[in-house]
This record gives sequence, C-alpha cells and structure tokens, in this order.
Amino acid sequence: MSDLARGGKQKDNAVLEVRRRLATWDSIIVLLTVFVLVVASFSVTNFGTSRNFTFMILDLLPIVLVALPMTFIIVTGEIDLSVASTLGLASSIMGYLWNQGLSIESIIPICVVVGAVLGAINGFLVTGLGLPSLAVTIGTLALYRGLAFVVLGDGAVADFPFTYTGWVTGTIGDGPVPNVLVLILVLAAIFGVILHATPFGRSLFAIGANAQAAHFSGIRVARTKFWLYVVSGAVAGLVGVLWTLRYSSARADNGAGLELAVVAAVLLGGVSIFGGKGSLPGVLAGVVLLAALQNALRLQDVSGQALNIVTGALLVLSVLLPNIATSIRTTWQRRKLRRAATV
Amino acid sequence: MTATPGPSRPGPAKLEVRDVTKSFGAVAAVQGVSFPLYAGEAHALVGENGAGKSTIVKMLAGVHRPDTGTLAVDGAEVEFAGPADAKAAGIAVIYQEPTLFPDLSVAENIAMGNQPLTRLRQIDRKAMHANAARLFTRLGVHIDPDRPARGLSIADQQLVEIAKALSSEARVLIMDEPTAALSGVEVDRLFAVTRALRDEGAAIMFISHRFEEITALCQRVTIMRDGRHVCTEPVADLSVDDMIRRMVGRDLSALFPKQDTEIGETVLEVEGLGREGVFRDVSFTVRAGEIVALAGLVGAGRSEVMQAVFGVDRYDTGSVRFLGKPLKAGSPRAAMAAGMALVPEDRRQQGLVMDLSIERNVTLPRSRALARLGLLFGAAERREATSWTSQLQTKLGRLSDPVGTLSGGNQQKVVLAKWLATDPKLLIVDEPTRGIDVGTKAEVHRLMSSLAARGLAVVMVSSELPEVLGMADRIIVLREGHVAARLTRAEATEENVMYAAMGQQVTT
Amino acid sequence: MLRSHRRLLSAGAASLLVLGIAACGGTTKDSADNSGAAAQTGASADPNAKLKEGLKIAFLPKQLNNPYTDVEVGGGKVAAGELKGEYKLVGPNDASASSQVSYINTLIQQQQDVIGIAANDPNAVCPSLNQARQAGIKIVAFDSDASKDCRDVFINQATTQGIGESLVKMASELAGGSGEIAILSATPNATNQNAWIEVMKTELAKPENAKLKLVKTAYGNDDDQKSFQEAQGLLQSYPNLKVIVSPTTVGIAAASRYVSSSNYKGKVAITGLGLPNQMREYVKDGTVKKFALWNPADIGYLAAYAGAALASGQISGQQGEKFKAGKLGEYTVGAAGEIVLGPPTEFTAENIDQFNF
Amino acid sequence: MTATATAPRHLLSGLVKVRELGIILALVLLVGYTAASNPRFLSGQSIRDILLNTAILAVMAAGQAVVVITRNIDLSVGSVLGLSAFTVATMMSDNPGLPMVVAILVGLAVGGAAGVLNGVLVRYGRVPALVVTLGTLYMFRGVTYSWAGGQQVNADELPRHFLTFANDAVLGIPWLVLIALVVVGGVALLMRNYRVGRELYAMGSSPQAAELAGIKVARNLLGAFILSGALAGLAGVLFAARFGTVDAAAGTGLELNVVAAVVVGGVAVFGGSGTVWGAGLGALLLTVIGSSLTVLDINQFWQQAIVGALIILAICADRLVAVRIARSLRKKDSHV
Repeated sequence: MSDLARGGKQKDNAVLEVRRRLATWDSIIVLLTVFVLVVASFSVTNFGTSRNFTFMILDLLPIVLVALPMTFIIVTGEIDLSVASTLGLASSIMGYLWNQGLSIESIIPICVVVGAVLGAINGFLVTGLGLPSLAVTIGTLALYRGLAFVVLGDGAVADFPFTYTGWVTGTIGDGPVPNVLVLILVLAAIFGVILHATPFGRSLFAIGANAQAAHFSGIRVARTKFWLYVVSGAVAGLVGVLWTLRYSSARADNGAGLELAVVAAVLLGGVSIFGGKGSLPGVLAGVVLLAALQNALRLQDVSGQALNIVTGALLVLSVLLPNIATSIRTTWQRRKLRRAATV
Repeated sequence: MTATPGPSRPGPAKLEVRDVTKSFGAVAAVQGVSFPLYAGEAHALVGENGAGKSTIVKMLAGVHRPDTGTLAVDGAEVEFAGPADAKAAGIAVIYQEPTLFPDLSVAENIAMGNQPLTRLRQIDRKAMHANAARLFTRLGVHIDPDRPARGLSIADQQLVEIAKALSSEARVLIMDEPTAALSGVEVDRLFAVTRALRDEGAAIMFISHRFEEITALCQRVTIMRDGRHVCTEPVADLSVDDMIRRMVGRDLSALFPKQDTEIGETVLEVEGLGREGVFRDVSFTVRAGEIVALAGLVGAGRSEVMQAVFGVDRYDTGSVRFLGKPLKAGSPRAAMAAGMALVPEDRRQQGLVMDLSIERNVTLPRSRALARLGLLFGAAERREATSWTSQLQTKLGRLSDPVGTLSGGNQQKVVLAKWLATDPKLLIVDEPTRGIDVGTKAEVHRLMSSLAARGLAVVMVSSELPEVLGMADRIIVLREGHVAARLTRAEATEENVMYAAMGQQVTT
Repeated sequence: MLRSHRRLLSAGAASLLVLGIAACGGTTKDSADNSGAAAQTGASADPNAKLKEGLKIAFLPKQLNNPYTDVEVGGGKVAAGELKGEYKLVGPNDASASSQVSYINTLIQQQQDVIGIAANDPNAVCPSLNQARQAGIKIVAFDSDASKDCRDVFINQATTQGIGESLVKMASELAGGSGEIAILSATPNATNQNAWIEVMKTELAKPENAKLKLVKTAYGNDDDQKSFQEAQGLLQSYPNLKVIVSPTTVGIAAASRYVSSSNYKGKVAITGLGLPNQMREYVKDGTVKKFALWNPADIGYLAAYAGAALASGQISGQQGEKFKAGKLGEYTVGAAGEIVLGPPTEFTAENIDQFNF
Repeated sequence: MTATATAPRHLLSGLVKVRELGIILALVLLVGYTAASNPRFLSGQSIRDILLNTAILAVMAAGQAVVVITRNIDLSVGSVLGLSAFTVATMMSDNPGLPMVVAILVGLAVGGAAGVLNGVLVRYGRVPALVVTLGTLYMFRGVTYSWAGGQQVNADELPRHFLTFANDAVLGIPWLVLIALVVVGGVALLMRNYRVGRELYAMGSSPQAAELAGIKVARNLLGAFILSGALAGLAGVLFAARFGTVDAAAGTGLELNVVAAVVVGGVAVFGGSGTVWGAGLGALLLTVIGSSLTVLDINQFWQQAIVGALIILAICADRLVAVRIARSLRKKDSHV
C-alpha cells in the first residue's frame, strides 16, 4: 500500500470517527444544549443577562450535584430514588441541630455524614441483601422523607447566619459568577475524571454492561455499588445543606420530587437506564438543557405546567429516539442483505 | 443398540428448510442450508459447536427470521413472525437451555398456552394437574406437578421441557441436545416416548453430540460445518467415523498438537474442595508446563470447581493452595494478584463485556496497573490492546469498536488476550474452543500448547473429547460433582473417558 | 483502583470542609449575625405624587390552583385595569417554600414594577425579594406575610386580634357556651393561621369562655383530601366534639363535606373562614350555620393600589402614610408596614346569596 | 414417591400463604390495639370511612399488581387519576344530567387511553417501563394543569346523584367499596383462573421463556398497561365522587402509595409472583395504619416513615421466603 493511499484511508477513518462520535446521543445533547442556549440568548428577552445566569446556576445547583453520583449509579445499572428524601432529612436535621445551638461548622459535616449513612443503608439493602434497587429506594424515599417530618415536623427553621446563606446565593466579588459555580465545577471535574479516566470509572461501565463478566474480571461488584450509594447519600446530604442555606429555610419538604428531575436529566444526558453507557459531559449538558429550557420558557411566561410536559416528553424521547434509530438501522441492513441475496 | 428402521418412503416433507441464511452482525451463523424433515422419521442434526445448529432450531421455532431463504410446512412456504406462529404450525421445541417459568408450578409450565379449560373458559386446574401427572408417568419420572419450577435440578428441568413439548401434541418435535443432562434410564424412557411419537407420524429433529443416541433413534442425518450444509444422508449409510470426519472437515490427529514440555514445579493444589449440592471432595494438582483437562458431562460440576478455585464462586469445604501459599477464598482479585487467570465458559456472559470496546475489554483486568497516579489515559490502554491483539492475530476493525461486533473466534482471542496480558502463572480455560471456527480453533490449541511450553500451567475444561485427548497431559473426569477417574495421556481413550463420565463400566 | 478513587474523594471532601470552616470559627444560633441584606429604608415619600400609569404589577400567590387565590388575584387584576397597568399572574403548582423563589427571580428578570406575593415561607423568599428590591421593584405582601425586612408593605386581611376573637365568638355561640371544640388549620407553620390560633387560645383562657375546651389542633395542610381525612380523625377521636373551627377555606369546605355526608351531621357544627360559593351548599343543607371571611377580592385590589402608591412614590412603607385605594377609599400604613383591610363579614343562610366569590 | 412429592407442596403452600397471613395478622394486631385504646375505632362510621378510603387505593393497586407481575411498573397512575378525575368532574358539572354509568365509562376510557400510550412506548418503543411512566407521570399531570389552570370543580357544581354515589349503599355496603371489591375480585379471578392471567405471570417470571413459549407478549403487555390505566381512570371517577372537590393536583404522589400497597401486599418487584388479593390487602393495611395513627394521636408525620419501612420490610421478607423455598427445594432434591 502506498503512503498516499494510506493517508487517504486514514483521513477517511478520521472523518468516519468524527461522524461516529457526533452521532452518539451525548454529543447530540451537548449540541442541542448549546443550540438552546444560543437561541434563547438571542430570542428571549433577559435570558442572556448575567443576573439570569446567576439565577440559572442557583436553580440547577441541587440537580447537577445530585446528578453526579446518580450518573455513576445508573451507569452500574442501578438507581437511587431516595436522594431527594435524603436531602430533606439532612435539611431537617440541620434545622434541628441549629435550634439545639450547635455551630454551623459542625452541623455541615454532620449532615454530610448523615447522608452517607442513609446512602449506606440503601447500599446494604441493595448489595448486602441483593434486593432490587428500584424497590429499595422507593421504600427509603418514603422512609427518609417521613423521618424528615418526624425530626422537624411541618415547621421551618430560618435564622441561619448570613455569612453562609449569603455565600450560597452570592457571587464572586459581586461579579456574575456565583460562588456555587466553583463548587459545581470542582465536583463535576472530580466526578468526571473518576468516571472517564480512572480504573474505578472503567469498572463502573463494565459492571453496568455485564456485572457477571465484571465479577469474572476481578471487579468487586457489590463493594463498588455499596460505596456508590454512600457517595450518593453524602452528596445528597451536602445538597441538603446547600438547599437549606440557599432558601434560609430548613424544612422537611425541601427538595421533594427532585429525584425525578435528576433522573430525567441523567437519562436525557445519554446515560442508559440499563447501565453501561453514558458520559458526564452528556449529563451536565442534560442538566443545563433542562434548566435553560425551564428558565427560558418561564421568562416567556409559559406556565410551569407546560414545563412538566416538556420534561416528561424529553425523558421518554431520550430513550425512545436512540431505539428508533437503531431499529431503522437494522431494518435497513436486513433489506440490504436481502437485496444482495436476491441479486 | 441398533437403528430402528423407519418407514421406507416418507412422502412429502412435513417441514423443509430451503436455502436459509442468517447472520448476526458480522458473524454468518447459517449460510444456504437446506434439508427436509419427514413425518414418521427422526432426523439428526449434527455438527460441532458453533456449526449453526441452534440457529437453525431458533429459526424453526420462529425466534429468528431467516435473512434469506424460506421455511415450508407441508410444502407451503411459511413465515413465522414469532414463536406463536411456529407453535400454531405444530412445531414444538425443546431448547438446549431450559426455558421454564420459575415462579409457576410444573403443571402450569407444561400446560402454558393450551391449558385445559372449563365451560366458563377458566383454567381447569384438576385436568391440568392430571395431564402433567400422566405425562410424567409416561416419561417414568417422579416430579410433583404442583411444585414451582424454581429449584428443579437441570435434569428435572429438561424432563419438564420434554413433557411440555409432548403435551402440545406437536406434528414436528425439535430437540436441541435434550439428553445432555439426563441419566441413562431417563434417556431410554425419552427415546421410547420419542419413538412412539415418531411412529404415530410426527417428524422429529434430534440434535446430539452422542453418536450412539443418533444411531439408536434416527433414520436420517444432516451434517453442518461452520454454518454450511455438508450432507443429508440415511444414518445407516454412515459410520460414526464418517460423521465425525464430515463434521470436522479434516483428520482429528492433525488438530490437536501438544508439544512435549518439561513439567515443572507444582503451581496449583486443590484439596478436598466441596460445595453443597454442586461438587464434593475434589482434589488435584497442576504443575508448570502441564495441561490438565477436566472432562465430564454438562452439569458434572467442572466449571463450578474451577470458578470456585478462581474465586468467582464460593466453596464450603477444602482448600486451594497456589505456588505453595493458601489462596484467599471467594476473591477473584486475590487469585489474579497471585497469578491466576480464568477464561470462562460463557464468552458472552462471563468473558466479555459485549457493549464495551475491544481495547477496554482487553485492559479490564489490568486497568489498575496501566494507570499513572491513579489516572488512566487512552494511549496506555490502546498500546496494550494493540500489542496483545496483534500477538494473537485478532482480526478486527477498530480497537474502539464494541467487542460484540467480532466473530466468535476473534472474541475468544480477545478474552485470551485480556488474560494473557495479566502475565498469569496458571491459565484456566473453560471450553476454550466452543462456538469458534475450525481455523481459529487450531490457533487456540497451538497457543495453549506454546504457553505450556513456556512453563505456564494450564487447566482446560472441555466437553469435546478429541480436544481433551489431543491437548491434555492428564485428564480428570468429573461425574455428578466428584472425581470419577484420573487418566494420563497414555491411558486415555474416548471410551474410558466417556464411560467414566457416565458412570458405566467398560463392557466392550 | 478503589484506593485512588478514595484518595480523590477524600481530597474533595476535605476541600469542602475547608470551604465551610474557613469562613469563621463556630457560628451558632446565638452568635449568628442575622442582619441579612440590609433592607433599604427611609426612602422619602411624596403623598401628592401622581399614580404612575403603565406599571407592571405581578402577582405571585402561594399556589395557582386554589379558588381563594383566584378570587384574590382577580381583585388585583381589576385594580391593575383601573390603574392602567400591566397585570401578570405567575405561581407554582404546589405551595412549597422554594418553588416561589424561581418565580421571583423570573419577575426580577422581567423588570416588573410591583410584585404582590403571598409568601409560602416568610424566610425562604427573603433573599430573592431583597434582590428584587435592590432592582427597584416594590414588594407588597398580601394574605401571608414575608419577613418584615424584605417587603415594603403587608396587606393584612383583618387584624389578627379581630379574626381570633370573631372565631371564638362564633364557636362559643354554636357550642352553646360550653363543650369541646377542635381546630382544623392549614399547615403547622402557616403564618396567619398560627397567629389567629394564638389569639383564640388567649380568648379561650378568659373566664367567659371557661367552659369551652380546645381538645386538639389538627392540620390539613390546605390539601382537600388531607383535610377531609383529618376531619374524620377528629370526630373519631373526640366523640363529644361540638364544633370544628377551621380558619382556612380548604379546611372548612372539606370538614363540611365530610360532616354533611356522615351521621355526624347535625351533631357537630362547623365554622371558621370560608368562601361563600364553596360553602353555600353546606349552609343550605344545615351543616354549617355561620362562618366568616373578608372579601378576598378586596385584598388583591388593595395590594395592587398599595403597590402602585409605592411605585409612584406616594408612600414608602412608613407608619402613618396615607394613600387612596380606588373604590375602597383611603388607607393608612400601620406599624411595621401593615395595611389592614377591615373587619370580616359573617355569612349565614340569610345573607349568603348576596355574595358571589 | 408420594411422600416426597407431596411434602414440599404443603411446605410451599404454607410459605406462600404466610405472606398474606402476615398482612392479615398485622391488620388484626393493629386494629385490636387501636380499638383497645379507642373503641370508637370500630364504630360503623369509622369502619365505613376506612373502607371508603381503601376503595380508591385498592382499585389502583389491582391494576398496578398486574403490571408489576409482568415485571414492569406504572408510576403514572397518580397523574392518570388526576386527569380522569378532572375530566369527569368537568363533564359532570357541565352536563349534570349524565348518568353515573357514563362518568365511569369516560373515566375508564381516559385511563385506558393513557395506558395505551404507556404500553406502546414500553413494548414497541422498547423504553423501560420505569422511564416511560416516569415521563408520562410528568406529562399527564402537565396536561391536567394546562387544561385546568387554577380552576377547581367544587362540590356544589357537581350533580347530586354523582356526589351521593360515593356514600349510597347497597345492602349496607357503599357503592365505592362494592366497586373496589368487584374490581379486586375480578382482576384476581382473571389472574388466577384465566389463560391470559397465567400468561402475565409467565411473562414476569421469565420474559425470554415467555417469548419462546409463543405467548402473545405484546398484546398481553399492552393489556396490562391498559388495565392499570383504566383502573386508575376509574379511581379518578371514584375520587371525584367521594371528595367532590377536584383540581389539577388530585392524586399527586399517589403512585407511591399504590406501589407500596402492591409491594407490601406481596407482589414481588421481580415479577411473576404475588396475588391481586394481596395487593388489595396491602391497600387496606396502609389505610388502616393511616387511620390508626390519627386515632391513636400519634404524630401524623410518622405515617410516611412507616409506609417506607413497610415497603422495605416487605421486600426483605419476600427475599427471605424465596431463599427459604429455594433451600428447601434443593434439600428435597438432594434427598431423592
């Protein structure tokens, strides 16, 4: 083979490679997100302002943080629906302890640890007893939320110090960049690197795609999943703290229903509900897409009700469209084979 | 045993396979195969593993649709949209792997789809129970029709499958290795029932690796090799040797080269290993440079023993020592760290992560070693994968393609690459050549042989007797979970391995 | 493999802790500096300023799907029309504390002039409301107050004292001066319900009400079904109950519906605060003898006028300032920026048909 | 032979019955304790209230049980109830002359249509039921909200015969309870004694084997989702009749209670086992717990926590029973 021919072939390969990469759902979603952001900035009044940017970041803060460990869990083929309730219980405990006179500096780590313990309970039920994670976490969803109400009742604790509440809602040097964006970026980078550039991350995909083969390759499947639930709980606990500080209000019903938004964002970001597939950039794009759509539609005075329809439809479509694409491709290949056979 | 002569001129074909082709991705499983099944005749379908027999069965069952070619029932072309259509056409199938509903009772499993009904179109449970009991009496087995199918032994599951097929009073009965897990008595009963069905005018298609069963039951045989039709002839016209030669396509002796090597020190010592209900009191040793084969019937506990040794399964009693040190039980990671590698039996479920890329699969057990400062970069993995796949002459497109797009043989090479990359001292290979083409098979055998020559200890679990006889320095035969015989290469013959596996005396 | 992961993880956790602790050492409830973003006060008011036209007035009720809310903001819409302003209604589907915040943020972006808000949680909405005020938006709390330091004025439907007294008066009349009574409230942290209940308790402690015994306060969360079931629970637990007082429109309707369809009808009296349209059926069938309410449409109406007065500089929220509110006449800003609508109306079988809201 | 054959049968039926007996036992204990501390708990009115409250949950649980038995889940039932309740309430307030039967049929139809959408997406779109019904949970609720806006249909706008339907009784049994009994009984009969019912069990027990056995998986699955949707729709009609006040939020979050009732009632989330009667009992147990807490004056906030703990307890118990059965069967085999 001449060098020239080889060069041509390599170029072909490169083009194919680029096309193949672009055709995956996570890159579609990233492009779609960029598209929505650009279109909204130009067509929706007040969308592109720095203040709106701050608001949007604050609105997506809980979703994006909880989505990080949720991505890991769904990649391994499990699910954690109890995150929002863990958040609520952490918030309740925060309020309770604050009323007891503990210092906020000791409350915050306690809440994170409480979250980790709640996650460990999920993890034990799923990996230790081998129960289905969907059922377990629906159960703990009710349990943790119930306990949150038991701890704090229906009341609210509000008088958190401004140093902290102000930090959560504030921006860096009163510029356009919210303080919490730093936190989001740092955590997203850590989770992204772990998922995509460590042996641990590799093992998550293997577990999700084929847990048995992963086990045969020396991956400690149960232990890995257990720790994922612990991390998920800890992050949910942390988000409970942030939520409480953002709204200056510790309440048992904080974050109710958040799990649906998180799962929707993760699936929208191209993570397969069956496990084994997905990318963190895709998930981030999914979160931003949902938040931007909501924000833009709200600025256009579209009711929150219609947002529900959009969220639900996107969730279903994120799985349906790739499926349809695959089946069209197989039908097409079969046709081609048949044609080739009859010729 | 002698062949029972069937009717001399069977008339028009009850079911006919006409020039059928079926591919899965890049793998052509069946290519241009045609043969007829006649009413009142038992027809054997033979071929090596991966020759395409099960694909034919699944097309006849309506599970797969042929890419090209057609099926015909009573001379009329049919297209099965699903198993329901095949069932409606009077085709009953006994699959290789039992397909029972674990939560339902045995009687319900048998009756599923055509339960006896009362006048209100409700299910007549009494009749259903009686029906199952009658079938079991006919098969001469004792299974409680009211117990759930969950927890049945493999043999009992197979018997329920057979009862299920009988209950549908099918005109065509397809049996894909129904006897693999059955005892001699049960096989005799099954054959008696099958003969009766055949004589009542049913068409039988019978798949088996046991030639004595084929000669005892069948009138006609179709031989397949690598997805292609080799021949269809009366069983009486072919000797067993003829059949094997046509199945394999070349002489056996050339296939399995084992170089003589110097046997080194003991690598693996298994002592009194047992697991409740699976295997008991299994002891053996393996030394460097040696290939030890574990032979026996399906379900004899061979894979289970090796999986317990490697740590993917637990064991209840006994001990495993590796290079003189006790090995932690139940930890594949410890086994890998000590220098053990297991190429498992089921490539799709255990050996590979089909959706992941080739390179990820190759480097999966090694990803920690490849990481720098805890971080993995694609380049290191790609280098490693490139090196090993090219050493094993794996035919592939891109390393980033999902491993599921490769052919069976190349997939097996990826599994081997994955484990050889860990630089093991003991390589356990479980059915190393199942479902791969003849050429690759020879390559795999050559590889194993050269690995042993380099001082690797090899344990090979295999159901293919020629492979066992050709490759192994020593053979350990398991039957029903315990060691039935230990044979050296010199002692081993096809007969004495088989008889030990089946628990019968040599009566030649 | 896991180890490196853990290392990264613990590094992350540590940096978070540092973030938390570095800010200051040991902030507790007692030491907390809780000033918040200082509300700008002392703005000067010009009582003679002309009401501006074209003001953008947005209403953000507790939640959207609530008939009482509809009537309230309906009044606001009428007033906005009279003021030649732009009326807008937004709101969450559920009465949760945090969901209002996003809507406030959106309203800030849309540069409204006035936000009328019924706060689901007096504190949760505070930071956002203060941002709105920094952006020059006037905040009128109505129905349910936000914290004093993050709104300009609060439209109080009636004085807390007045409502509490009238609830006890009705209960006492219906019970015949003695017996067990129970309260079916909204949520346990509902600002105004709690204030009224406090007054009721003080009233009940007075000697003339000594024979009335408050046995329980139940919470129906302003959820119809929940209130319905809480009413059931009250009657099961307290067989001698004479009156259920429900100071919330959802609660009184649910309790009335339950009693009217059960064999407690005629034995237990229901009273409290309700909407005439919702209660008409139960007044007519005798389940309910009397209940009270102010006209909710007037609250929204007054809120819109107060907002316009603020935005036009007529008032600044200081005590003693006066402004005109269309058909309702002149109002004076009271202590802490409160503007009181007026006394509630009592509804009975005789007068209920005169009201349609 | 007979000895070995029949012994495990008794053992098994024993273990299976333990599941429903456990719920009944829990019910008896709970009712006994509550009644001891407050005898009015057993008054006619109180029992009637509990049964009325159970009825709606039980109707939905029957449909959900069928879906879960096929190894799927329908999380959209709460939203379907809301949609159906609002549709029917609006229709009845606009046309007060319509008979109750029409209301029920419309409710069934609305729910059935929602079920068709779910079923088609699950079967033909090959989207997992969890994702589909999570999505349609949002969508159906969104549709109801967009349609209803801030509207509410009040009791006084609804025709009298519609409202009294909830409380009218036949032979002392309220219609609502009667309907729930018929639904649970009918679905239970269908699942136990008819071919299609057994096929649904088979599909949940082993989806692959069901395909191979020639079961019309697509038809059955669609049927299961339509049934679940239609029953949620029926529950919507009952909801509107019972509570009289319907807004767009009706039934929000109810899916959790329905799933809880089914799981607590012994229907395994892996599919293939459990009974519709069990699901009905589960619904009764959850309702009784709610009522008891109110009567016993226990902080109502404990209720949700108890529901959660019960779900977990139930799946743990199921796993335990499954392990026991497997072990006893293996023992039996090794003796033969």
